[in-house]
Amino acid sequence: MRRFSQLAVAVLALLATGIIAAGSLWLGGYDPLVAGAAMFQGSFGSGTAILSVTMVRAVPLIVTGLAVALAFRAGVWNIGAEGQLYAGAIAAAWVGLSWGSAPGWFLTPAALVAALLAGAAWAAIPAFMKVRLGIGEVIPTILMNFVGIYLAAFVVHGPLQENRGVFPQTDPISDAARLSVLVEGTRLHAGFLIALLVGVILWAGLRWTHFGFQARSVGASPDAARVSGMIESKRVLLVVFLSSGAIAGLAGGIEITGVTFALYEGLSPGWGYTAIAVALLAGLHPGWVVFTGLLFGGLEAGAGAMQREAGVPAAWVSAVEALVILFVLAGDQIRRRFGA
Amino acid sequence: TAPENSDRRAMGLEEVQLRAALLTAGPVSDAGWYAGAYEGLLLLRDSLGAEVSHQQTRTPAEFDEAFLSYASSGYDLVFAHGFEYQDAAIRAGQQFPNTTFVVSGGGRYSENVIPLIFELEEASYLAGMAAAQVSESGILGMVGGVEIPPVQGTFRAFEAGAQSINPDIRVLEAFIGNWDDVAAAKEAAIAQLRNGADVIIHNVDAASFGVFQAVREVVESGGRAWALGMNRDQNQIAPEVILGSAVIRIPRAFLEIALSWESGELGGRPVYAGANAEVIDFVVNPALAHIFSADFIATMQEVRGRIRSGTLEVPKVSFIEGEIGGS
Amino acid sequence: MTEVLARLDGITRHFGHVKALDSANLEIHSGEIHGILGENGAGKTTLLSILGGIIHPDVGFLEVGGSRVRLQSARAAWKMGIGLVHQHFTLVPGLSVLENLALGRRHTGHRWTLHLKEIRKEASQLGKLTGLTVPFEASIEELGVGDRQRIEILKALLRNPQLLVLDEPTAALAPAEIDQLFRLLRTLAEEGRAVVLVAHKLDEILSIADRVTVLRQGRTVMTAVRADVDTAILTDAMVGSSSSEGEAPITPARNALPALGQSSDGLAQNRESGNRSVARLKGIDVYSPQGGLALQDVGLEVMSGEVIGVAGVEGNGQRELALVLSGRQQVASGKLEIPEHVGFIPQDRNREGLAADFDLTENVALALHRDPQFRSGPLLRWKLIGLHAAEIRSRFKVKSSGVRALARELSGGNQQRLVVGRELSRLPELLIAENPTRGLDFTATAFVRGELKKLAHDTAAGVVLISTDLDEILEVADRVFVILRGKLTPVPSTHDSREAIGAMMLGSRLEVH
Amino acid sequence: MPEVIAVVAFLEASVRLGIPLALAAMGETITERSGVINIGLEGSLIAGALGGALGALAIGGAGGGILVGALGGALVAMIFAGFAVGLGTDQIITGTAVTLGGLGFTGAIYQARFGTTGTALTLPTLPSVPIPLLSDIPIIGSALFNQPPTTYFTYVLAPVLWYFVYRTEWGLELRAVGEEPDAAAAAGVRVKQTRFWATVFGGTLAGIAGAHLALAHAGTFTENMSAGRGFIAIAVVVLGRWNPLLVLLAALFFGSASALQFQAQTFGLAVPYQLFLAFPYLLTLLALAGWVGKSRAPASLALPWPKDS
Ligand SMILES: Nc1ncnc2c1ncn2[C@@H]1O[C@H](COP(=O)(O)OP(=O)(O)OP(=O)(O)O)[C@@H](O)[C@H]1O
Ligand SMILES: Nc1ncnc2c1ncn2[C@@H]1O[C@H](COP(=O)(O)OP(=O)(O)OP(=O)(O)O)[C@@H](O)[C@H]1O
Ligand SMILES: [Mg+2]
Ligand SMILES: [Mg+2]
Repeated sequence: MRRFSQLAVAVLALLATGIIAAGSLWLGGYDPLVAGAAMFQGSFGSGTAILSVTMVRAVPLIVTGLAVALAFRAGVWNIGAEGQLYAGAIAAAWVGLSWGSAPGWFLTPAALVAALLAGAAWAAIPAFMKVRLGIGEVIPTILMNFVGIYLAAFVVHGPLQENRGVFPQTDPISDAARLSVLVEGTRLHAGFLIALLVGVILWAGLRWTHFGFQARSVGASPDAARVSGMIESKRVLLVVFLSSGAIAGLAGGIEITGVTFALYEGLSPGWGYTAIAVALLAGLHPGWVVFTGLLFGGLEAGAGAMQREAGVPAAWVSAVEALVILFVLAGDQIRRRFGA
Repeated sequence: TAPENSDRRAMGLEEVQLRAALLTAGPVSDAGWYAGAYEGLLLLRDSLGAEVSHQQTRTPAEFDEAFLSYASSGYDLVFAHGFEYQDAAIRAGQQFPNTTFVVSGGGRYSENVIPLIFELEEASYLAGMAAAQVSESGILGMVGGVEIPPVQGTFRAFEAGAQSINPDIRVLEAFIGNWDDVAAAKEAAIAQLRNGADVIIHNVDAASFGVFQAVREVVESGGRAWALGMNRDQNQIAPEVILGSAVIRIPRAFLEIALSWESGELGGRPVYAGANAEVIDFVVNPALAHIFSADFIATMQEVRGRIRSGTLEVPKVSFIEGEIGGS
Repeated sequence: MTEVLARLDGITRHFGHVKALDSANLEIHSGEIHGILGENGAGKTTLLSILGGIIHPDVGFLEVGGSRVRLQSARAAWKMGIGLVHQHFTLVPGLSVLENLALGRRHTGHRWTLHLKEIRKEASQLGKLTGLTVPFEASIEELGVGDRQRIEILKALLRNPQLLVLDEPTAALAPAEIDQLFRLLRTLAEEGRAVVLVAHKLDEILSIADRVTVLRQGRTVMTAVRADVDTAILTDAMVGSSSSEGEAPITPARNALPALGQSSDGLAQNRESGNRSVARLKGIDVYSPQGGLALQDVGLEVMSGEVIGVAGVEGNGQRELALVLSGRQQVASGKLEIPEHVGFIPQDRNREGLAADFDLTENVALALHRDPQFRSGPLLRWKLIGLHAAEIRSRFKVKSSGVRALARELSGGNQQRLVVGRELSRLPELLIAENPTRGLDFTATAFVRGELKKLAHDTAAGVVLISTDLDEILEVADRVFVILRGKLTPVPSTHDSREAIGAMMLGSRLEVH
Repeated sequence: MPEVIAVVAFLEASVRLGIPLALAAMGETITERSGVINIGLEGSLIAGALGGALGALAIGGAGGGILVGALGGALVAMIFAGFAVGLGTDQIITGTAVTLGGLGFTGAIYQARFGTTGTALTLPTLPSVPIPLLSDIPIIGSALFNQPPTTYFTYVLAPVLWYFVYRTEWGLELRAVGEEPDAAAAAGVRVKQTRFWATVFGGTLAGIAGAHLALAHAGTFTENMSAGRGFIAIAVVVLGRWNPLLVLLAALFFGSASALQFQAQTFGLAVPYQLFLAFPYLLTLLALAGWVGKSRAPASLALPWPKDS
């Protein structure tokens, strides 16, 4: 009985979000059907939309989502993927620029490795504060995000600014440093494969390996891990924290070498934060992160199309995006209630 | 409707209409820089019957995607209203020769990628003169969003204009790191006012309201301070404290670009929109015009004339590749 | 003769595919103490939780005072005068003891202060009356299970319930406390209230209950007046005369799987020799989290093949002793020699023994993952671990839907079986067991005690049994120590009588010649 | 003399920058104490700012604006709580959506009301009310006691909330629900109601904070004018260890770190301004490292209840 009424509420919430989304568009003078169609067309409606837009947008979300999922599985509340991403982007741009004459087989991996290392280094500060000083990681990671964003702003005005010294951006990295395009004629780049690879590694690592088990144990019950498992949780937490940072840094490196080819201020619209939603919606399961990342990527792609094709202003589009997320959440609750 | 249009072209039929798109990196409700561009887009629609579209982008990663979407669906003109679009515009320009990309404040050009340079320095110079004229403390303040060439340009010209009146004038400078945090802009302005500045100019967007509010509060509490508007005619926002505005008439610039596109003259070089084209101007607030002596107004007129005729060179931050910077 | 205070009728409740209750019935009369018996997983806690408003039945109904009620929450149950003391503690860790007592309790008067003084006064009065003394200012984290249990009972009593429902309250109490609690329950009953009591010790139930209900596999198989039953009848009812549904009682039969821990370093041979020293403590000092000395100059040598019993009232340093002996805690000073792998059965299975969201396999892996036998390179050999989990499950009769069931889905006793089974099956060289039979039904208790002895005597391991249950110590241990205020004192074999040790536990000096 | 002026200016700026953070963070403190983390605080903040603007214009006074702003913040929080508490959806995802939606809807309403290209709104502002005697104290007097009424409200609220959390039955239930909702429920506490209203209360204060930003500080409304303060407020809660009094101090600390940054830029030091902008965050990081003792979040923070739903 109770369960049924809960279900009814969830269904109601689902309908309400849909109606409010359509209603507010209509009130603003925009045709909800046209808007909806544009959203679908722009995200999953065509090969180009999927390959060139949705999947490209999904890459940073998937990679940072994986970083967050890994950390959260071990009970490391890394809210700092955003800052780690910036650190990775700075490092990748730096390598791509300063070794511009190196061959591609070396340069691209070098840039990505630099991004990994920089992301780990950025995570090292809050990791150290957690493990050594016992300071909860939530605030330090958030603070490091802001510092990372401003650091990127600083380097494009200072040490890494383009040669002419005019615009706050770096010069474009050399062609050799760029990730190759996966499907000719689209914008889909090899970063998507890297994202999948990271997903598979994490999935298998968490599931099958000894270290992955220790990490999950520390996340599932720190006390049981310490007492029954005799796991050195500090070491485990440190490794997970740094790996998570490294993966988030990789996301920044991929964005530089695969999409923008130069470092700008405001590179990320908050992927590191959206990543938390991506990871949680996936139940922190690396395999599902790929799908939820694509879902959010599609949502953003569709949002752009809604502005262009249906003439809906950005503000309305954000509102609709929000309602879509709530819609998905309500749907997820319904699924669980039916499942139970 | 995109294929329709290209079909028509392919079949040699007369083109139906101009299709123009606008990309902004912030909301067009800022009553400033982006709002001006949006008004320009609407002007093309209303006066040329153009079909228009707008997208607000958030990150560099979206630039390529937006250009690709517009160009591949047959848009003729894409206005990208910010220097940050230039690299993506160059990439898109190579891929889509039939579309012309206009980058406001851009730094590089090709046949179909056109930087649109607003020579706001001219008006800023005049604003600097006005500021120095009314300042009693000999200290001026400048509040900027992000330190980019257009902002540097206006600030350097403002300083030069002020020094032309009072060589000993001091200028304070602060950046808030974004364009629309009203509270932060207000704090920056207050800090400058507290340190003796009595005229504040800004180069931010919506955040400018914070600058005006700070100045207004000084006046309300019996102090003496002034503000200057930028990018748009902001004189009416706080008519009691804004001396005048360094104005860019963006719609006019857009319209001229569209017209020269239609006549086939657009392309291959940057477009400069300066005082001569009446796109840029310094507009004294009529409500406060009495502050300036007739002599000073005449001096400003004379300087304006000398700038237009080219006999007075205003410091500039040049951002076109290959050009030698001024200042 | 007496009026019916509450009645549960035809209650069925599923958890997923598990049928925890299967048209169970229970009738509670005012003025009675009603004992409930049943094996681990029989459905006792589920039934009581329905009375307490925590769990809602799928089918069936509840009557209180003659009218049907639907208890939507614990709050509703409290309002009906039903107070439930849970098997799993329901204290809030971040709050002090006093605040826990104050929580949710509508004190007469306004809510914009905490009335802590009044509650303290009432609680200490009640404490004097019942012997349930608790440290009011302490925070819950610092307390052991005994204190927690006392607080839970006190919390319920403070609300003056008409029907007091207690789920295994005696498991964590000292014998003297149990006596006092029973006296209190009797007083309540005499006032016309009713008490429902779950316990696994038959003699406890037989000594206090007026009527007894036995649950088996979710069904009520018997309700009888005390006078009509004895141990044999109750045992039969609980276990079932024939194991009709494949639930054979635990058999001590060894399984075909190779014993764990043997393959490693040829331990098995060494163990044959017997009478070696397995662990040695000398002059050990340990600080407690609160700062004082929890262990003071403790010395102990554990020999192979013996079970050492450590008796004591909870909170006298057992916890630290166990952690030190099992290599889980740094010592402040002293010399410590222990083997590399020590089996450990911690006192709090929920917090330290198991990860609630892990399944059985993963919980078994928690103890085995360091063993090279279960590793290949960086990988864990999940198949093998899974087999072991299945083996533990069947040998220790862990009632669950399978090895992929989550620990949180197990009944309390089954969780304990899992932890005990896991640690015993490793055949450790040294095993530290803190109250290993807490929450086990009597068959399982007997089985585990037997296994502890066997571990020591057959495999020449050293076993340290730390228990608040004197009977358990006397039954299992070869040598007995008493721990009091952080000091460990051997009990001379001449004095290992129940009374003598009991006195030592409470601190009376013993004349040793 | 100029030094004194600079110090006074700095202190005033600290209070101005700290107060909106303090209001939002104190509200979030109550919310988090109940075990709910409302990442959608930014949405309540911006709704409060727009509500403040619309209210002030419609009712014709800053006071009315504050009221409407509070309602706006509460409304957004109700939507969040409806999903996260009522339905038991994940709090972080729901909060992300609510922030996005809050920024979107306020933008849409603003554009619908004031035109697509916006209007430079000039709002009636809350005047500063000097407190006799106190405001005459040298140096700190005018900074602390010549402020708009909302600031005084914040000062008073901090000890009131402290008392509420630690010394009342409601506060006890609030803490219990945030630590161990199962145990609280077993003791007869209404977990969902507690969480719901704690969240709505937090949203209300965030709404007031937003209205304060629009009416007592900026004197206008613009899209996105909350500029991430909702997130910083959440950080301030942790810095203040979920204790309303410490949270007020933490907010003022953060405010002064930001104020220092503006002062420093004005002095024209040859340091890139981006590093100045990062300064408050670095300083907070250092403060955290030097902040002896560990703080502990409510044990059930961000966990839905009941667990199996
Ligand atoms: N063969 C096995 N026997 C016992 N336990 C296993 C076995 N294989 C895996 N496990 C453990 O059980 C856990 C849960 O298994 P499960 O198959 O659900 O993995 P998962 O990580 O949830 O991935 P997926 O959902 O894709 O299956 C594993 O992560 C592992 O710790
Ligand atoms: N939340 C749950 N999810 C799944 N199964 C459950 C859950 N709670 C109880 N069960 C199952 O219901 C059955 C009855 O459990 P219950 O806790 O009532 O047993 P019990 O008689 O109290 O046992 P014990 O003596 O061990 O405490 C068990 O098989 C148990 O696994
Ligand atoms: Mg699975
Ligand atoms: Mg039970």
